[in-house]
Amino acid sequence: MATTATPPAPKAPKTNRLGLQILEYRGGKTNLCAGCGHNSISERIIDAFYEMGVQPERVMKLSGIGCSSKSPAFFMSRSHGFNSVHGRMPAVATGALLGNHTMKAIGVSGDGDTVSIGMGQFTHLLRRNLPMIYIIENNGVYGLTKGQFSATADIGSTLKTGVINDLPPIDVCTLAIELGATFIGRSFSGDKKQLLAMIKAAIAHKGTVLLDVISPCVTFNDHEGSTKSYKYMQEHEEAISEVGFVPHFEDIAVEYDAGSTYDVTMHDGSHLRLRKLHDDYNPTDRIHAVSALMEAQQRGEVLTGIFYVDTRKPSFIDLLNLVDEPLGTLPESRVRPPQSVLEDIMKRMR
Amino acid sequence: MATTATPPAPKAPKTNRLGLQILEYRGGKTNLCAGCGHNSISERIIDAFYEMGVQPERVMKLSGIGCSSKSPAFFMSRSHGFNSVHGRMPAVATGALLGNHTMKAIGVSGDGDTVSIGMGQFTHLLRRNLPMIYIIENNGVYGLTKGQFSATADIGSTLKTGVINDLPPIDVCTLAIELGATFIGRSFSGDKKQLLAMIKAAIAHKGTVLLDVISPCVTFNDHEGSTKSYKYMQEHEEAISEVGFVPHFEDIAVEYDAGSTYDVTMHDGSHLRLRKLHDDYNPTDRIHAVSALMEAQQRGEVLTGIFYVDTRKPSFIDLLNLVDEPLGTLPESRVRPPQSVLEDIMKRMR
Amino acid sequence: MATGDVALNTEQPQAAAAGPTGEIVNDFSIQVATVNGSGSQSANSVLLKSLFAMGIPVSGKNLFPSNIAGLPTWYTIRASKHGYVARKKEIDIVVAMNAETAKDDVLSLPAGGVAIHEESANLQQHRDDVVFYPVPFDKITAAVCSEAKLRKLVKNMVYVGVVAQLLEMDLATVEAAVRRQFAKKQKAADLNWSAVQAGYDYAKVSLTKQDPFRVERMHATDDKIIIEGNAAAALGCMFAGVTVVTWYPITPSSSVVESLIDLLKKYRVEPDGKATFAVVQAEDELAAVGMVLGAAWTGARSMTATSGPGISLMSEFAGLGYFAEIPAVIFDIQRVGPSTGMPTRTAQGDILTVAHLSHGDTRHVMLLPGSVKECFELSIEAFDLSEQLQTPVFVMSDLDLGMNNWMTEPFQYPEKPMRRGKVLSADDLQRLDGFARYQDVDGDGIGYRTLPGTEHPKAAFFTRGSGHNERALYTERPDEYQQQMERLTRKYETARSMMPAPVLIADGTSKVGLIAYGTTDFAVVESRVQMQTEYQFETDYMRLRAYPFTREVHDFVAAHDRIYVIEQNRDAQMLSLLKLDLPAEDAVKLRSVRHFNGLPIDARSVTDELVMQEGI
Amino acid sequence: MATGDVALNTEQPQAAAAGPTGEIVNDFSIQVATVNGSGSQSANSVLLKSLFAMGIPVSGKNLFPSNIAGLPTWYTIRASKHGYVARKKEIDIVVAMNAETAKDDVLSLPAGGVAIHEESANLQQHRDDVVFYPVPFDKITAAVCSEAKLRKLVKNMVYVGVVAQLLEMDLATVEAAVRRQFAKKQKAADLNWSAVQAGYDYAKVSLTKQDPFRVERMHATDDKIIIEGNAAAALGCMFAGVTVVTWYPITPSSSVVESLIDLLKKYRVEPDGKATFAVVQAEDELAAVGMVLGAAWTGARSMTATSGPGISLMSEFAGLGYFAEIPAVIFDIQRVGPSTGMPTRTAQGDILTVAHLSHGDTRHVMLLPGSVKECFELSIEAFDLSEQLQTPVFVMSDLDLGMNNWMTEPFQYPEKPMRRGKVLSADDLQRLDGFARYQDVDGDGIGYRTLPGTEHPKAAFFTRGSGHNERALYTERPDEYQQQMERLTRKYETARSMMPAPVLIADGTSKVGLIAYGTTDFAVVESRVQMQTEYQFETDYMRLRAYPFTREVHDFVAAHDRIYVIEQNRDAQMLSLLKLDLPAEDAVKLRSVRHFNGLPIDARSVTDELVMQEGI
Ligand SMILES: Cc1ncc(C[n+]2csc(CCOP(=O)(O)OP(=O)(O)O)c2C)c(N)n1
Ligand SMILES: Cc1ncc(C[n+]2csc(CCOP(=O)(O)OP(=O)(O)O)c2C)c(N)n1
Ligand code: SF4
Ligand code: SF4
Ligand SMILES: [Mg+2]
Ligand SMILES: [Mg+2]
Repeated sequence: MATTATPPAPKAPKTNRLGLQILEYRGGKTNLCAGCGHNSISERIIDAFYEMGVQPERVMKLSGIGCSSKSPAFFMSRSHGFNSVHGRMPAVATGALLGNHTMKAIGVSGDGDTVSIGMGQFTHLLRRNLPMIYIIENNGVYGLTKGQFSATADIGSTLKTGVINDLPPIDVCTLAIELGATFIGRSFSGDKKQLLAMIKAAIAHKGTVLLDVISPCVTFNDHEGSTKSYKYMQEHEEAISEVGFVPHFEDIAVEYDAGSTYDVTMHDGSHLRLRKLHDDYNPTDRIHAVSALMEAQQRGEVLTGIFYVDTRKPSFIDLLNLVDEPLGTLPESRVRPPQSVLEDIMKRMR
Repeated sequence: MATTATPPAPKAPKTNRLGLQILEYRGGKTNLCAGCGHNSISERIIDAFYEMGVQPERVMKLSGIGCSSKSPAFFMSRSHGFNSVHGRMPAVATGALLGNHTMKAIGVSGDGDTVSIGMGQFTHLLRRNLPMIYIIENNGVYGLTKGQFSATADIGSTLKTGVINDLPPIDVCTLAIELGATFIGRSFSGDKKQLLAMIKAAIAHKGTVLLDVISPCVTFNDHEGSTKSYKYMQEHEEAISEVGFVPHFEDIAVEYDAGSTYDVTMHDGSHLRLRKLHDDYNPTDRIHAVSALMEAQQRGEVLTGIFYVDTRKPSFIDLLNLVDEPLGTLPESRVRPPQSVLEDIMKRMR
Repeated sequence: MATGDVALNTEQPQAAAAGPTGEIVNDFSIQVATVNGSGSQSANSVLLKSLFAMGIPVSGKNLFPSNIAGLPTWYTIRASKHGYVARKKEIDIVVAMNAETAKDDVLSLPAGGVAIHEESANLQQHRDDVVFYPVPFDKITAAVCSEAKLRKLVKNMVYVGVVAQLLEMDLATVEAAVRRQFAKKQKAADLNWSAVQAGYDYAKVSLTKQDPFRVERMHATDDKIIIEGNAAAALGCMFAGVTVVTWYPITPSSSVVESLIDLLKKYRVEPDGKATFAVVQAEDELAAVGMVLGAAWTGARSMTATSGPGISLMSEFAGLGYFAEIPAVIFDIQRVGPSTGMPTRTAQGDILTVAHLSHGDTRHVMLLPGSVKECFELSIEAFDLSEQLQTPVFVMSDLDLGMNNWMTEPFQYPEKPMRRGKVLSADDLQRLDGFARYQDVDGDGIGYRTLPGTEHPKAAFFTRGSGHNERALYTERPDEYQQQMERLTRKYETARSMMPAPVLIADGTSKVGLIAYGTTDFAVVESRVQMQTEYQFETDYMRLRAYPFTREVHDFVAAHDRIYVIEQNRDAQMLSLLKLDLPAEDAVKLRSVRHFNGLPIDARSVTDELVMQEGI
Repeated sequence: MATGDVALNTEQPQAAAAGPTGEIVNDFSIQVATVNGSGSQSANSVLLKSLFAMGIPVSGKNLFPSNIAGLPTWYTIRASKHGYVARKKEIDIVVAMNAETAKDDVLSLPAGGVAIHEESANLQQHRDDVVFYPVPFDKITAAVCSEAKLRKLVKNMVYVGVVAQLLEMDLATVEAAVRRQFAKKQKAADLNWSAVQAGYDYAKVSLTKQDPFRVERMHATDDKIIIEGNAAAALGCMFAGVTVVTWYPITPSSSVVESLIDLLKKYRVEPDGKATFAVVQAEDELAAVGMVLGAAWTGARSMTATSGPGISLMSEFAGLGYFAEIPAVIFDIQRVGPSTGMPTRTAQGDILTVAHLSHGDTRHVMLLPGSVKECFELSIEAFDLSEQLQTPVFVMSDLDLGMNNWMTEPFQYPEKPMRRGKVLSADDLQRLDGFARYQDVDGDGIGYRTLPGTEHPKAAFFTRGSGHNERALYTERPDEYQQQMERLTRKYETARSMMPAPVLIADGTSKVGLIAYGTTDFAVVESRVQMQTEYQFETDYMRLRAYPFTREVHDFVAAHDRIYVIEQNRDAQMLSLLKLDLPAEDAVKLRSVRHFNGLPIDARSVTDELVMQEGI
């Protein structure tokens, strides 16, 4: 993929704060279905990293297996990518960050990849608050294997074949809040503005960012009776907050009403501005956030927005207290103790 | 194990409603450490099945791997037992119940077996509301491998070696309520009365019963600094409700105050009587139950009691609408369609 | 997607069976190149079924990408009056409907080949030694189909018409095939039929036949049916009396369970609406196989179907099944590995891994279906063997067999009743006054088991994957452990004696013997004739159907000087198992013919390799 | 627990090395039978270290149950002036501290054996051909230890005293060992030492020496150390410069990581308190190995340690590592399978599974440490090879080597610097103007990789387990896939040429060659002498150190008429790999000697088997 992106160069090339054009953030040509929600998400990821001015070489892309998991090949070809095995991206991402904790990591997975086969590793990643952006491209089905229900499918949702799902959906946001992730939100592939703001904020966060993005599968789950279709989302999306983001390198003197808006200062000095749309909204209270999500589900709403943010909790990397440089490339002098150490140890074993 | 239980027969043999003595419910001699919480739990299981008058041959015992998972060998030798592989008991139990849904299934697992390696299968078992009793003998460590922390260890809890746990514990009760189990409670191996009542009620329930039983590991996690020690539990256990149980075959005319007590009628006609000890207690409201648990955790309390009961939700077996007899032993006449069917199919393929 | 990965047939074009002069009747292959998701399946199926209905032996192969829409796809139809059904290396007629691959498709033709293509794309520039039939597909389609969004689909039927006319197919037969394809949808049937006619008429009027290929009615398929291997396996499972089915979707195994679900819903629901089966879509393969073992432990005939990655995930449980001695039927519809590999390409690459799946001294039983008929028969056999041997049985099919259409004579209803193995009832226990689960009472290494729920105080035993003695009690005693392990070896020898015998296709006087299994058979059958006719070289041939190998296999090898083991993997995996099993003096004779590029093996590749190694 | 599983030595008692008449100096084995959790480790360690300090070659084996407390445990100490360290089949002296097994322990003694036991238990009834030394352990203990709850522990030191006196050990040396054992706890040291003295005095006063066994100072251990294999491996990993360590606890591998953690905390934390390493206790083995691959992908030297069940769970990722070509070091400290098997017993049973771990055509590299020294050296080698070959490397140790104490000369500091393999820097990329990840530039099958974070616009490539071409682009092209698979075979041949050579212990003129590996070596070394001295039968011997096999292995087999492959598993697993690798005419020569009851293999078993098969 790395070398095949060749979109026409614009006349007066617009560039970001690094002087890079957006095409430097593009990926290989997608081979997902036309109209697949996953493609829109890839677009937003490209926009977000471009607008935040992140050096592509400083980013690692990770995924499991599925249509969604293929998408890292379709954005940011200048970033190293790792399309691993089904459901096991969390482990690979954890290892990659241990090997090089100085990089930004973004993982893209699917509802099957994460919530079916991947549930075990996913829950432990959340618990560790591993510093990465974890996006679930959630379409309620296994797209790549032709549309069977996944564990996020809603009760009563139907397949084209008429089969009806009778098991309750697993809400990854509630789960993430409870298990220890520190930046949790839900969006919709069709909601450009909200999704872009959320990903930009995610880039500024240090800790596990879990974004559950409803991303319709136009081929297998976009029909009447599906609860993950474009139509259903247009009818049932309910934003709990309006997400505004002011990057640290921009003038943050933007007006906002402290009464109705939470202003969260991110690690890099950027500001996340969350304007209440529900009075029972409080993104700093875990218990509150969980109740809000569970109630919305009972009401049959698909709540979107950022549900919970905690910028103080140490990440897994913080807990390990590692040297500043990437472990993977430390010189021999720093990882192989001198001969004297071995001799000393041997002596004490006599 | 099946044939080694030979305790002395009492003088005037007491028997249950089936005319069986309690020794018919005993198992092989335990080889767990003296004082291990798991042994007390085995005792309560024996008492409960004896007092409920369940035919031992009608019970299946399942487990994974661990000290806790060994315990099915130490109770009810007259029941078939399956000590499977580490963390995978849920799958084996699911299959066993599909093969014979007419039996009672009790699974015994550990915090490592369920919450570390077993998390994936565990969450999906809960989601399916598989009709079985699932007991987690929770000691916060891997006993059998000499006491490493498991994923239920509390932040700040220390090992004898001085190592301090810095990752948040996973609360299996909150998880179980959210994911779809229908009978969720927590107890303590040292609390005979409460635990016995809970297991008896569990036997009467149809659906997933998740009992998180704090069960101290006297060898590796019962010291100062441990949050799963006998001492710690005595100091921090906080019962949210008093659990009373009146089996269907006993006179239920027992008095109770409807204002302060929830009376739940179980599938078999038994009655579960839950007396409020916290005013914010409501075992019929999921959202409420989850908040109560999260708040107690914030207060540093170990909440015990039955947190949530739902007797109406169909179990996984109900959803499958199986014939009444066990699938595993259906006669050939009912599982191999007649020749005419094959010929018919072949014809339509011409 | 890089253009790097779109051309399919990258092998050297070779001369067609006959030169461009003189007719070639009922002996050619057509390759339709389209875009995945363009809905060409029905059109191709109509072509295939029409030829079949004309009594001509046919086989169809769908070569599709591992994505849902947009990538190139090829469908190959082979007509062979000789009845050959293997992939034909040479493509005689290309229907180039995919602009992206059109050039490569045309280049892949042998001299004298035929290219049917969209008029506008001028492919003539690339070859001067093939026959071109330009067709204005879009124009024709637009004319017959007013609804724009349907045109993409209908367009495919136009090439059906063109091909039908050029090959002189019987139009009535084609119409019947179309109407059958859209049986329940009258309107669709009419629309598609008109598209076929339009294509037919255009060809009749505007194209002048310049190629030698045509068809003639035969009667070689009269009482045959067409079915996919996975559908056949599903039928087998239903008639085997399966009761618990678990799965986690994975290409190319999904259709085993999907077909089975349809069958069970139709034929295994009782008058009161209740099911005599349970199907569970598990959360992953570890869970799927764990459920199978749990169900089998209670006596249920249970199964799962998967492919390579799933097999790897089942390793730990496979060892439990072997050591705790629990039945299980596991279908491995093999695809190209290692790792994710090429999920929509075929291979026989899991043989060695499955034979020893799991750590420790673990050994498994494998069945090797070599036709759709055997997908049906060996599925039934698998359940009987698994319960009789009290061990997991793996049915090793592959994508080529499982997901493609094959001709076959209709399947026979099982004569034998279900063989459930050694299970003790409450009465037995009363009579015997108890039992020892792992005692070798009969000397065949197979103990007696009881099922949970057996109403007898001595029925229960404790099942575990840890060390156990005859009485199923936990043990760490060296002697007890070793005794059990030796019994398991004995049991494995019993399995050997119960395995379905190999098929001795030819045992003449030749010093050279061929050994193959599964889908490799189709190519070998044809290659042997090529060896005869082109090189006057006689070969004997045995097709394996199971592992461990039966005595017949040893005898066959013993009876020849040189044995070629032909298979579809890189590491000569079945040859390896033979090498381990045969007496050394026979192992010396083994030679390897391997094909491992993801395409089904073809006769020519086998022949060329044999000729090379034999130095003919 | 049934009494069925308590006796350990269930083999036929055999006559001791010498009859009861005449002294036997520095050549005997002591077996201490206790109850798990009774804290006898320190006592046994004191005995072992004392003999060692007296310059006598010793080895100690802990045979413990798979539970934490209550089940029988045996600790065997062998003193051998000849320096033999294998398990000795015959036990000469039993210290029967476990009432439950006392009878069986005594019965397992050969005629002329010695039994030291609790006075009250009258074991004399069971044998009249062994020497009994009854000791009132409880009385003696009570006398020296006022604190009741400490007595269980202290009691063990009493038998140390008794044994020391009976064997005429140097008391000062014993005291030094005791004080060293309790170095940081003065009070404990004094208490335990007084217990030793009490036992010693009792024996001196009340027991009359009737057996031939005693010790004499030697100097065979002068500059040696004692260490467990897992601790040695941990040392190797630290000096290999490991930076990322992941694990999921499992016996007998846990102590590799536990020792490593101690080392890293001590030697790999920089002045500012920051760590140059990360250790993660993963949620399971799938995660552990996944983390290792992720870390190695970024250039980290990463590893995990596990045993059989964990190996099975790592299957899928192992295939990814092979096909995507990512380094990884995986320790398999083997235990008895199949399935959970006997977790605290030793075996070499994962060889065949690991060699082909994962589905599809997957092949792995294995290193086979045959001593604690090699646990150290080959651990370092493993990281170098894994990064140079860009593939997972498995270090195949076992419980016997990993968890027991072994004498060894001190370890040497690695002379060679770390060999990190083919990694391109930003400068390289500038110079080359890009690269193709999977191109075989050097003809050795190994491509060049870049690490994430390399600051160059052409540094990035896409890593995947699905079909890919030279440029790491996704492909389903038959030719590109086959090309990559053939390159991987080429790489495997390169690996063969880089593997540590086997050790040719003896290559005389004998027609019979022995091949062994790992802990089997200790028994073979001793057996060869038994063959010489008892049967005047000469054998040549080669010890394997790696798979794939190097040329030397082929040469050794070629140079002999008969080759006995001696190993600790049921299915002759290494022999199988040899059979697959050797030219057929050499494969014919292979014969098998197997030992698989969970106890470490002993020389006598090997000798008996050789004698039988050679028909001597
Ligand atoms: C171990 C394993 N099992 C099964 C598969 C087959 N498989 C590929 S993708 C997939 C599910 C993908 O669903 P999801 O993660 O929701 O991604 P989507 O295609 O819907 O975007 C499955 C089951 C596999 N590749 N590996
Ligand atoms: C696949 C696998 N990995 C690791 C082990 C080793 N192991 C046995 S029990 C256990 C943990 C047990 O902890 P828990 O479930 O809490 O039970 P406990 O002993 O504490 O009661 C582990 C890691 C194993 N048996 N199998
Ligand atoms: S199948 Fe569904 S999920 Fe996959 S690419 Fe197409 S639309 Fe997207
Ligand atoms: S080690 Fe801990 S958990 Fe295991 S038996 Fe002993 S006390 Fe119980
Ligand atoms: Mg999906
Ligand atoms: Mg535990």
